[in-house]
Amino acid sequence: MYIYADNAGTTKMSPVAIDAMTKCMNEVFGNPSSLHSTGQRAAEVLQKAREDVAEALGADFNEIYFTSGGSEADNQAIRSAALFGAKKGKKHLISTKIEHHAVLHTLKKLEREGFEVTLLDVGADGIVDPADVEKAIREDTALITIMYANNEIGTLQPIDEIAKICKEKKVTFHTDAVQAVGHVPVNVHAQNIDMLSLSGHKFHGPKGIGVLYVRKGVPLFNLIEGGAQERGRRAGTENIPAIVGMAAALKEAVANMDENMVKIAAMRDRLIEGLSTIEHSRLNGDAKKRLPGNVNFCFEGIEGESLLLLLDEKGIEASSGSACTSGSLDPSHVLLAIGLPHEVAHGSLRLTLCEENTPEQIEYIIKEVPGIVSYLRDISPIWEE
Amino acid sequence: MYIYADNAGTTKMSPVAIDAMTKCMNEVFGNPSSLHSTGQRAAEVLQKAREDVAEALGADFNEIYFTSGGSEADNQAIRSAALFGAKKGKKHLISTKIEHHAVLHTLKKLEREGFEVTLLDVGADGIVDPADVEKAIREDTALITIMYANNEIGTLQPIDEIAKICKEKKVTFHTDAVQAVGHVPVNVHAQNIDMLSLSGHKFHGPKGIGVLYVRKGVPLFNLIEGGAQERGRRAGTENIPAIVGMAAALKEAVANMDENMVKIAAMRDRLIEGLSTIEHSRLNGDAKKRLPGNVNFCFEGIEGESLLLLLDEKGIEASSGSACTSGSLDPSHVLLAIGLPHEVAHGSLRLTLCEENTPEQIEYIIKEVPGIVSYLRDISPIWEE
Amino acid sequence: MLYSEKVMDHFRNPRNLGKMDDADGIGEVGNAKCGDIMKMYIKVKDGIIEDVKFNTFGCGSAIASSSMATEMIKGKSIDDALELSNKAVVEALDGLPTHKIHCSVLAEEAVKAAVKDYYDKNGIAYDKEKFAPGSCPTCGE
Amino acid sequence: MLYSEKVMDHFRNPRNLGKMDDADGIGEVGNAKCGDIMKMYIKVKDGIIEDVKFNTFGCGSAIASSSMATEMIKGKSIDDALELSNKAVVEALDGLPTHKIHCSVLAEEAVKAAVKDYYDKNGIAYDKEKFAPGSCPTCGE
Ligand SMILES: Cc1ncc(COP(=O)(O)O)c(C=O)c1O
Ligand SMILES: Cc1ncc(COP(=O)(O)O)c(C=O)c1O
Ligand code: FES
Ligand code: FES
Repeated sequence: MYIYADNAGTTKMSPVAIDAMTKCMNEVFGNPSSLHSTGQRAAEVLQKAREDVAEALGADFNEIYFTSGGSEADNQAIRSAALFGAKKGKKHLISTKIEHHAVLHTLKKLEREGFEVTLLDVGADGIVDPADVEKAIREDTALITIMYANNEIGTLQPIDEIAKICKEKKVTFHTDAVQAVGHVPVNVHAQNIDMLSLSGHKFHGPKGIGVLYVRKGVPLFNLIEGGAQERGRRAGTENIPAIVGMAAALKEAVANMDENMVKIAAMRDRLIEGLSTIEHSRLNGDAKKRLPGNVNFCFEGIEGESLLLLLDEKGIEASSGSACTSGSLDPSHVLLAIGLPHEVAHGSLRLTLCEENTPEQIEYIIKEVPGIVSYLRDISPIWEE
Repeated sequence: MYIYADNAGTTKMSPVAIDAMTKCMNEVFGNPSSLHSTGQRAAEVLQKAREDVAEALGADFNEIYFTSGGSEADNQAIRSAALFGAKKGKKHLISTKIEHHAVLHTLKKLEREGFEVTLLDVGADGIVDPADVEKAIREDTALITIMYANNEIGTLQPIDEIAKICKEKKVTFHTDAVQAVGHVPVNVHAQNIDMLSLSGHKFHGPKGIGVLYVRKGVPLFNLIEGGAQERGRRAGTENIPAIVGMAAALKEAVANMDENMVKIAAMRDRLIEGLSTIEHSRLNGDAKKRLPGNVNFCFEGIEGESLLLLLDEKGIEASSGSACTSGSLDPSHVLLAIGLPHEVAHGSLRLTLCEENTPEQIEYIIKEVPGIVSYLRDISPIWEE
Repeated sequence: MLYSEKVMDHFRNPRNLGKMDDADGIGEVGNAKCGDIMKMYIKVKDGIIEDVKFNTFGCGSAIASSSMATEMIKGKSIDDALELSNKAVVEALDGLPTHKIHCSVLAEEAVKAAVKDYYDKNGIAYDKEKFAPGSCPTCGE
Repeated sequence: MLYSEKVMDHFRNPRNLGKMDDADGIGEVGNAKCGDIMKMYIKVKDGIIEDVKFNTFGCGSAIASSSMATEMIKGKSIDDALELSNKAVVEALDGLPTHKIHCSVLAEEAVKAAVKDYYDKNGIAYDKEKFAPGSCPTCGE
């Protein structure tokens, strides 16, 4: 059996998205800044995609900035808010310990440039307490950036409450919603979100394309300078095929969201139930306030990579920690933040499901994992029953 | 007749590139940072593309950094060199007046941040004099960035001589080769180029993808922070389909370059000849030291946009100035830099050819342009024979 | 499309295009450096603009704006013509892109300049206020 | 693939896996915080390593490195075993990714630790230099 269960790492593009993109590559190759018909046709297609994306997010089309992905959107949002804050003497930034590296490393760099950064703790459930956010706000707080859903343990953060606090305290609020958009309902206006990042390839859209939503009136600084694309805020010839592919995938994801959420969450819960029978295992992150497709376990006494490789031999594709840090030797900062000791954090397994997965696959996973865990414990010098 | 003659704006993707990309979207969707088979398959494909691109440029594969396009590559190269220069007290940057806005606006921003920028003049032929470059170099010069070929008037800059001067004087040399790569021979090692930017969509590859080549030993600073992709220098899930599509297009362009250059240059020269018969017209940029596909004319007494719109009615798609500034009212900074008065600079026409254009199309253009020019002069209050 | 159908129609088939040898008033506005010049000719009889012609050096929307402006003042009284606002021209054209609004401003100014020239030539007194040069929202000139 | 065929083979089918009850020397290196621990057991007769076993907690290359190291010292003299370098292990495995080199260092150290334990238990004098803890090129520990 072949099971792809690493949908938080990236997703397979949906046929609808591939078709939209291929059609565009063949037929709409113009540069939307060009005056001629081919260029103007591209401009029309771009505008339509912008409107579709805006609608999916509950935004206006002129609040949508296309970027090369979630990382760029995060970088631009945070740098921008920091810079405009600094102009008014506000050099304090608030975030959490469980953010994606696109956020954490940007904050780290700003810290070296003279900003002060408060990284909030999260509870053992992997969720930040809005009261902690409120307490952390100072006169000179320029930005609060807190992710919508965590990429490793899938926990959903109390975005509505945090955004409301930010609105009251008049602090700009950004959320990295890369893992949330297309999977759980998001409405930027209704939820008082000032800035939001998303990435196309997390909901069966193309890679290399993302969105930064910026509420009207919130100033935006350029990360990439050059031509006047994206209303002068993001230079570079517009990647129309990818934008169109992303818009198609997002539309599809939002249309099927209710149905998918129920279906995927049911598989998730069965998987959690099944893996919980393994001794000395624990589910990471709150069992309910998590993404419909996220399952994250730690198995004591084993190390994640060898578990992944053995699962791969069985046709089960999963991850341990987030994909982009798999080159690193450090255990996940997210698992450490929820209080796991280093040695346990090394033994994590993330299975992230989508609507393409089936209950049969879930049963297969539940059947295969225990044997592999027990083999690895057997050969481990630190494991004693 | 339908003629696309705006290949410097963007190109139509080649079937080879579309196929490579579509195949990849369908079959290689993994995240190359993932350990499982799907991820590792993506990592292999990525490595292969990296090697192909490196070979096309005469570079090593680990000198290739994939970016979201030419603008990002320019931004990163220049910011990076400026930043590392500043660490050693070097805060002087040299460039020319005819660079792309991705370069000029980045320099402008650095100027506001305390750097000193020297923008060299070019001759009436649109070419910078290497002697001027040499004279401009100071003890504290951190970077020289000079484009390989100009996007508006197509002039080829004396890159070999400039790079040699930079090497002797130990100043980092970057070239924006977005318009050159795939069209004229480029070999970064042989030509002593320290950093080079290119963009996929200028040689029949996909949009939203580009390359920053950085010679081994030249330090590189991150523009986009986050995951450890691109050896830690450019965060964001790798856009494998676009990378593969670009590599395929580049390989094809390089393989056919000799043949295409001859064919395209012949059409260019015939077009120049034909348009030169129009009175009060002038070719912009050196007639020989220019890209094989670039034709750029000024017609006195008329304004470029109305000319473009009327050409479009005849099926001829061209541009005036560069595509990304077509939203602006200012005449081209490049045409002003080669000494044209404002009113003449407004009347420019850029026709940029590729191997898909035909001699018949060239004759059609030569037949149609004079009538349109003369109509516009007729209705112009400033035109007197 | 960048431009509405109306703009393209007036661009392709400009109304009242040409010079006028026996004009009662001629107005020229804009400058070549900016890339737009409009020249408007009017023929006036009994306070009514009987005929109007224009020449324009400029972009598509400049040509369309001048064409539309001539249509809007032809056969109207001079007072009506002086009421013509750039906004009315934009509306009549079914809109213009933001960075092209200045073209409609030029058209309004060209009409005023032609009327002013007619007043001057005929020694007719007028309220200078009405001819205050409207400033271009794009370049501020 | 991240790993060579050799690495995958030793990972999938580790040689000399297991504990040894009557070991003459036991070495344990690494620490769980780092995510890698190797425990190596040796049986020595007449200066020859007659048998060797290992247990490893760690990544794929850690398991493969320990397996390969046991193969490389089994049946060899203790002096030969002490010559085993992490570089030799890497080469025997047809290479390791750069950030996984530390696993081969651990394997080298595990062998040395087991020999040292054998020497200590048997009151055999040895050159301390030879057992200087090699530092992990990755974490410096
Ligand atoms: C010379 C030059 N540099 C940079 C760019 C920017 O490339 P991109 O639009 O792919 O970011 C372009 C084209 O738009 C160009 O012609
Ligand atoms: C929470 C989160 N933020 C940001 C990113 C970065 O997105 P991208 O890889 O598209 O740049 C990711 C995924 O990699 C993510 O999961
Ligand atoms: S009148 Fe031409 S830009 Fe203002
Ligand atoms: S021993 Fe584990 S990282 Fe160095």
